[in-house]
Amino acid sequence: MLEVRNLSKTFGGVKAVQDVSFTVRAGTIHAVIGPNGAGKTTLFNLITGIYTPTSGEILFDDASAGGESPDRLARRGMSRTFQNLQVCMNMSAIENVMVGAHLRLGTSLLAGLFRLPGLAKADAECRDEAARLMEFVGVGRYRDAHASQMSYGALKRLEIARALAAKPKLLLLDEPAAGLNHTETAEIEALIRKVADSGVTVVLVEHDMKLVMNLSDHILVLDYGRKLAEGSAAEIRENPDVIAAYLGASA
Amino acid sequence: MRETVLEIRCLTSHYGRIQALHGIDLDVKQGQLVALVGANGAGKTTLLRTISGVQPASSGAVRFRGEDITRLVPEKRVRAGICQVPEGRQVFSPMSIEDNLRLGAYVRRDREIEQDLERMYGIFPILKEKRALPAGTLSGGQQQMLAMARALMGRPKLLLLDEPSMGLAPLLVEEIFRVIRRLKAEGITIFLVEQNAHAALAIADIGYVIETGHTILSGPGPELLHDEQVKKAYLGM
Amino acid sequence: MLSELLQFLFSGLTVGAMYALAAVGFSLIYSASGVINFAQGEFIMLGGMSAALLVQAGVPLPLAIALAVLVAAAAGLIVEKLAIEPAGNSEVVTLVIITIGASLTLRGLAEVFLGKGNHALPAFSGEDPLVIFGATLMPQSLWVMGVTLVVVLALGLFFGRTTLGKGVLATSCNKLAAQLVGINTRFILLLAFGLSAALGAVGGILVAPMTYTSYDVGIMMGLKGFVAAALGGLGSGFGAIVGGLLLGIVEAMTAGYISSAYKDAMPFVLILLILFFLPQGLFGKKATDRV
Amino acid sequence: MKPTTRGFLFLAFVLAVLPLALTNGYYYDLAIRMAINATIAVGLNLLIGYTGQISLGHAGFFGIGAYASAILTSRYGLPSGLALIIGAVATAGLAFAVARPILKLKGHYLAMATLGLGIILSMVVVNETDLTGGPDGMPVDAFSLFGMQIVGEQAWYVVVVLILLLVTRAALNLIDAPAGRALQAIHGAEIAARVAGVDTTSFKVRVFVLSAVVASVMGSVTAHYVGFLTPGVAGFFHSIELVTMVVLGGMASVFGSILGAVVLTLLPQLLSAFEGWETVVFGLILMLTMIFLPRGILPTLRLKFAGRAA
Amino acid sequence: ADPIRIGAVLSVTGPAAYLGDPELKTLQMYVETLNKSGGVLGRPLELVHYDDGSEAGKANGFAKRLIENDKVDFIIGGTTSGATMAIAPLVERAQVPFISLAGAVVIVEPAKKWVFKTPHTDRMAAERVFDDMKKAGLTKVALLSENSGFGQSGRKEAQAVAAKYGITLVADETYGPKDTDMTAQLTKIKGVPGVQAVFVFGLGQGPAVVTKNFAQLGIKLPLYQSHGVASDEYIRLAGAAAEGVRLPSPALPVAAKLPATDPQKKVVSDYAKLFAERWKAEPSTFGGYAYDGLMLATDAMRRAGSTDKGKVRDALEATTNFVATSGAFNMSASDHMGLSLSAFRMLEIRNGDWTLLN
Ligand SMILES: Nc1ncnc2c1ncn2[C@@H]1O[C@H](COP(=O)(O)OP(=O)(O)OP(=O)(O)O)[C@@H](O)[C@H]1O
Ligand SMILES: Nc1ncnc2c1ncn2[C@@H]1O[C@H](COP(=O)(O)OP(=O)(O)OP(=O)(O)O)[C@@H](O)[C@H]1O
Ligand SMILES: [Mg+2]
Ligand SMILES: [Mg+2]
Repeated sequence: MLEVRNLSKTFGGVKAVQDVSFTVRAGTIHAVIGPNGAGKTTLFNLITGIYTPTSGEILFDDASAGGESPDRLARRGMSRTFQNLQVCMNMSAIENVMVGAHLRLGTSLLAGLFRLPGLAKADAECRDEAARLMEFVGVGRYRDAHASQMSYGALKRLEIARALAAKPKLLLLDEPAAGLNHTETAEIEALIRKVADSGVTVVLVEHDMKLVMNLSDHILVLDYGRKLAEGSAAEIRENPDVIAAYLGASA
Repeated sequence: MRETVLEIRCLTSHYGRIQALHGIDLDVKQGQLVALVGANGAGKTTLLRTISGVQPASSGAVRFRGEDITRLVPEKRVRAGICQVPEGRQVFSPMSIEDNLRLGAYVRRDREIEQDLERMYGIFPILKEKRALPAGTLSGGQQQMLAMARALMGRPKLLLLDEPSMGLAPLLVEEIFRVIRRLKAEGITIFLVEQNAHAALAIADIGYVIETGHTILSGPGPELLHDEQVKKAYLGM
Repeated sequence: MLSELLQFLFSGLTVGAMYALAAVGFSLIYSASGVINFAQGEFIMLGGMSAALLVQAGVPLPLAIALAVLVAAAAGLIVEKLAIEPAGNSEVVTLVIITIGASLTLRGLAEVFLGKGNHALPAFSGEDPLVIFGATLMPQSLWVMGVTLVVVLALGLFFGRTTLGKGVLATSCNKLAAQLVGINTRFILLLAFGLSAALGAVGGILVAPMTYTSYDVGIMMGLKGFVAAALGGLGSGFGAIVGGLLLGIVEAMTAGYISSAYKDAMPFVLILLILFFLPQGLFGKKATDRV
Repeated sequence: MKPTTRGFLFLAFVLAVLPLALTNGYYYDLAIRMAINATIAVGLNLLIGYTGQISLGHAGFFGIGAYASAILTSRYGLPSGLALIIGAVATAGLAFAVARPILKLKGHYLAMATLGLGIILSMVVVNETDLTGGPDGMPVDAFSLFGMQIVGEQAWYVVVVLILLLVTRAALNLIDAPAGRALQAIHGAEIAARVAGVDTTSFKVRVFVLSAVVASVMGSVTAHYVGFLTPGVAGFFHSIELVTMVVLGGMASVFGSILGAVVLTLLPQLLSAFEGWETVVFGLILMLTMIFLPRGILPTLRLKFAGRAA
Repeated sequence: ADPIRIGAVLSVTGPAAYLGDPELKTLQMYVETLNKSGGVLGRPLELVHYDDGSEAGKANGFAKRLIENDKVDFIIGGTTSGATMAIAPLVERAQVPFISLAGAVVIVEPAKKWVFKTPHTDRMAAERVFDDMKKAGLTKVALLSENSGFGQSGRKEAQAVAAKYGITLVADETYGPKDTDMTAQLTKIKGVPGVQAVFVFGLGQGPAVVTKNFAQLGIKLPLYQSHGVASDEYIRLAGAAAEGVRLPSPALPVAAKLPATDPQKKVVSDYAKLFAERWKAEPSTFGGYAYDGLMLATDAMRRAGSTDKGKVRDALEATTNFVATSGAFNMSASDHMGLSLSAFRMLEIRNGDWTLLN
C-alpha cells in the first residue's frame, strides 16, 4: 500500500530524515517509533505531502506520491492526525469532523451558493455520521460544543474522528495517545484495532510502548533520522540497539 | 508540621458560562510532590491555569505561603516563585532555544543564570546542540524538554507541571521522572498533573483525583494506586 | 547625466529615510503585539505639529523637540492604556480596527485643536544645500538618515541584547507563555506604544523642516511606513531601513526616469513582485510553527 | 426552521416594510447606499471573515466595475447591462490572475499585497484622465435594460434590495454547505484542511474572485445610481471602509456584515451634527465598539445571549 | 419669520480641507453677520451644512439630504469640481439654485440652468499666467501639476490654452498632494533642453515644497504658481525660496496694497478684516469664493423679492456688476460665472511680501 524508498529530508543543516526505506502492507498496523527528534513526524509530513522530500521516493498504491499536495493525497485516500493539534477553533466540534468528509460531499462553490438539490440531504447525513464518529472516539458529549471549548485530550480525539470521517484507505496517526491516561489509552487502542479491522491500513507514531506492542503488526524504529531497526513487536522488544537508544531497561 | 505552600479553598472558575471548576479544595505542603489525575476535560489544566493566574477564579481563594494571591496578576506570581510547564508546551517558536531558556529566568536578577543554563543543557543535551535554532523547529518531544527546562530556569519554589511527559520517548519519560524526584529532593514543591497516573502516583506524597471540576478522592500517592476506582478509571486495569 | 542620477538617488534617500523612520515604529509595535498600528502616522504628525507650534509660540527648538516627543509618547501611552489594553486578548483584526479608530480620533483632535494649516519648522543645520558631483542634498536629509541609523542600531541592541527586549518579542509570539515566565505583558505593550510613538514623533520632527507638517500628514506617512515595514519584513529593524530606502529610491527613480504620474504605483508593483518570491518581505523571519 | 432561515426571512421582511418609514428621497438614498454597502460587505466577509484572507484592495474591484460601466456606456455607447457584465468579467479575470500569487501570502503581507493592488488600480483611475476624467471624476448615464431606465429612488431601492437578498441568500447557503465549511477550515487550520482534501489554493482563489465580482457589480450599480464617479471610490480609504464594515459587524457573520454596513453608512449622517468633531466621534465610536464588542457587533451580542465561552 | 435655509456641502476635511475649511468659516461668519443686520427679506438665514470629506460620492448624498430632507432654498458648495459635478444633476432635477465654489470650466460650460459658480476657472488662471509669460518672452514652459482635482483640472486647462499664447509645454510632470520631495521631477525638468520657465499648479504645502526644492537645486528659471497658493501661508512656508515667484490671484492677498480707486478695495479689505477677527486666522481666497457665493445668493433673493427658487435663479442670472472678492460679476444666460480675465491680478513675491504687478 505504501512504499518509501531512500527517503531523505534536510532543513538547512539538519538531516531530519535520512535514507529511510520501508513498506507498509495493506490492512496492517504499522508503528514508527524512535527517540524524540528521530524524524517520525517529519516522515509523516513527507508522506502526506506537507513537506517535499529532499530525495527519495514515496509510492502510494503503487503510484508516485512524493511531493504531491496534501489535498491530492487525501483524494487518493490518505488521512492523518497531527502531533501539534490542528483544530479549527473557529468552528464547532462537529463541523470540524465534517470537514474531514469534505471530499465525499459536493465541494463546488457554486453548488453551495445555490444550494443545489441533494446537497442539503447529503450534508445532513454527513452530520449524523460525524456525530456517530464523535461518539466512537469518545467525545460524544461535545456534540453541540464549539471546538474552542474542548480540553486538550478531547481535541486529540476530535482529530481522530476528523481523520476517520474521510474514510481513508491509509490512516496516519501521530501520537494518538499523548495526553491520555492508561484507561483512555486502552480505549484508543481498541478503537484503532476496530478501525484496522474494518480494512483501513494504519501507520502510527506513539511513545506508549504498551499500545505500540499490542497493536503493531510491524514496527519501524528511527534514530537520528535513520532506520535503526524494523520488525515485529517481539523482535523490536528484544533488539539491543532499540533498547539502548529508545526503550530503556524498563520496557 | 510542614508549612503549607499552596492552599486552595472552594475554588471555582468559568469559561464564559461553562463552569470548569466546582469548588476545589487542595493543600500542598513545603517540599511535597502532589499529583493530580483525572480524565480528559476534568479540569486539571484549568486548575493549573488558575493557580498561575492566567485564568480568572470566579470564587474561592488561592493562598501561596499564607498570602492570598487569588487576584494577583500572573507575573507577580512568577516573581513569588510559581512556575508552570504549560499544556501544549507553548514555546516561543520564532525565538532561539537559548532565548527561550533565558526568558525562563526573566524575573531573576542573580548571577547564576549562566550556571543554570549549563545545568539545563546538561540535563537535555539536545537543547545545547540546537541552542541557536528557533524553538519552533524542534520536534514535539524536544519542545516538551524545552518547556520543562524553561520553567526550571525560573528557579521555582512551586513548580506546576501540566503533563510534562507528554510526547516523550520512554527513556526520556524516565529521565523526566528522575528530574522530578531530584527537584523534590532539592526541596522544590511540585504540583504534577500527569496522565501517566501510574508513574505519577508512585512518586507522589499526595495524590488528588479530579472529575468534572470536583476533587473526588485524595490520599497518599502509592495508596491511591491500589484504590479500585482509580485503578479502573485511570490505570487501565 | 551622472549628476541627474545622483540627484534622483539623493531624493530617494531623503524620502526613503523618512519612510524608514516611520517603518521602524510599525516594526516595534508589530514586534510587541503582532498588530499593525494604523495610528503610527498620527504619532508622526503629533511630533511634527507640536514641535512646529511650540517653536511658533517662541519655545526654543531643542526644548520644543523634547516637549513634542513627550506629547506624542503620552498620546501613545494613552492609546495603549485606553484602547489596546481593554481590548485584551482580541483578535489581531479587531486590534487593527481599534488602531484605525485611534488614528481617526487623534487626527480629529489635532484638526480641532491645532487647526488645519500647514506649518514649518526651521532646519536644524541651515538651508544651504550640500553640492556633491553636481547634485544637491539638504543638511536636514543627513539628520534624518543619521537618526534613522542610530535608532535602528539602538533597537537592534535592545531586542538582541536586553532581557526587556527579548520580553517584548516573547510577548508578541506567545502571550500566555510570556505571562507564565513572569513577563508583565501589559507593561510591555505600554512600553512598545510609548516608545514607537516617541520614535514616530522624532521622525515627524526631523522631516518637518523639509516637508512641512499639518494635521493630516500622518495618513501618508503612516501608509508609506507600513509599506516600507512590510517590504523589509515586519519586525526587522534592518528590514525597515532597507524597505524605506528602497521605497524612496524606487519612487524617485520612477519619477525621474519613467513617469511621475505613476511614481506612487511603481513601488507597489515592485512590492508585489518581491512578495511573490519572498512572502516574508526582504528580511522577515519565516514562520516556524510545525504541525 | 434554521436560525439562518429565520434571519433571512426577518431581513426580507424588514426590507419589505422599510419603505413605509422612508418618507422622502433622502431616506431612500440612505437605504440604497446601505444596501449597496451591505451587499459588498457580505461578499467580502466570505473572504475575510470566513476564509480568513484579508483584503485591503477591494475598492479597486469596486472601481473597475464602476468605471467600466461609466466608460463603456458614456464613451463607447454600450448598453449598461453589457457594460456591467464586461466590468464583472474583467474584474473576475484580474482577480483570478493575481489571486494565486497573492493568496499565498499570509496575514499582514497579504494585507500589504492587496493594498498594493488596490492602490495601483486607483492610480490608474486617477492618471488615465482621458478615460476616467481624472480626480475631477466623470458623469455616468442612467442604467437602462431593454430600453427601460431605472429612475428614481424607489426603483433603485427595489433593485438593490433584490440584489442584497440574492447575495445574502447565496452567502447563507454557502456557509452552510461543504464548500463553506472548507472555507472556514482554511481560516481555522489550513494544513488540516489540506489534509482533509480541501484544495485550499483553489478555494481561496474562487472566493477571492467571487467577492471581487460582487464588489465590481455593486460598483457598476453605484456608478449608475449616483450618476457621477470620482477616483475615491477605488481608493485605499474606501477599501478600509469596506473591511471595517465586515469587522465591525462581525467576522464570519453574514447578518453582521449587513449590520456593519448599515452602521457605517448611517454614522457619518448622524455625526454631521457634531460639527467639526465628526472625525473624533467617529474614531471613538469605532474604538469603543471594538473594545466592548470585540468579535463585532452581532457575534458578540449573540454570544452574550447564548453564553458561550471566550 | 421662517428662516431662509441655505444649504452647503463643503469639503471641510480630507485632502480638499484646505479649501473647504475657510469656505465653511466664511459662510458661518456671514450668516451671523447678515442675521445681526436683520437677515434677508426680513427673514433670518439658517445655514445647513455637511462635510463631504472630499469625496464626491458623499457630496451627492448630502446634496440629496439638503434637497429632500432639509428642503433648503439655495445650495452653496461643492468645494471641488468633482463634488460639484456630483451635485449638479440633483439640483437640475430638483430645480434648486446652486452656486459652486469649484474651479473647473465644465461646471458652467455649457451653462446648466440651475448651476452657477464664483471662482475664476482654472483656464483663466492658466491664461493669466501664459499671458504674463508671453509678455516676458517665455515660450518653452515646463508644467508641474498636483495629482489632485485642483491640479489636474489646471493641467488640462493649461494644455488646452497654451497654444493660444504661443507657448509650448516642454515637460508635463506631476506630484502627489502629500509628497515630501519633488527634486526628482524638478531635476528632470531642469534637464529638458531649452526650458524657459516652470509653471506649478497645486495647493497647500506641495507648491511650497516645490519652491524649496527649486531653490535647493539652484534652478534659475522663472517660477510661476497658480492661484492655489495665493495665501500668506505659502510665503511663510517657502520662505526665502519664494522670492520672485509669480502667480495670478484674486485681490484678497493684496487688499491693503490696492489703490484706493480700486472698486474691490473695500469689499476685500472688509472681508479680510472680519475673517481675521472672527477666526484668528489668515483669510483665504477660497473663503472669498464662499463669500461671493453667499452674497450673490442673497443679492438675488433681495432682487427677486422672494425665495421662490425659480425667481431667485432668474435674478441670479441677471446679476450685473456685482463687486465681490473675486471681481465684478456679470452673469448671463450663457455665462454662469460672470468674471472676466481681468478679475485675476498678477502678483509677485518680493521681500517676503506680495507685490501687485502692472
Ligand atoms: N522545519 C524544520 N526546521 C529545522 N529543523 C527541523 C524542522 N522540522 C524538523 N526539524 C528537526 O528534525 C528533527 C526531527 O523532527 P521530528 O519532529 O520529525 O521528530 P519526531 O521523531 O517526530 O520527534 P518527537 O517524538 O519528539 O515528536 C528534529 O531534530 C527537528 O529539530
Ligand atoms: N477555552 C475554553 N472554553 C470553554 N470551555 C473550556 C475551555 N477550555 C476548557 N474548557 C472546558 O473546561 C473543562 C476542563 O478543561 P481542562 O482543559 O481543564 O481539562 P483537563 O483536565 O486539562 O483535560 P485534558 O486531560 O484533556 O487536558 C472541560 O470540560 C473543557 O471542555
Ligand atoms: Mg513527532
Ligand atoms: Mg489539560
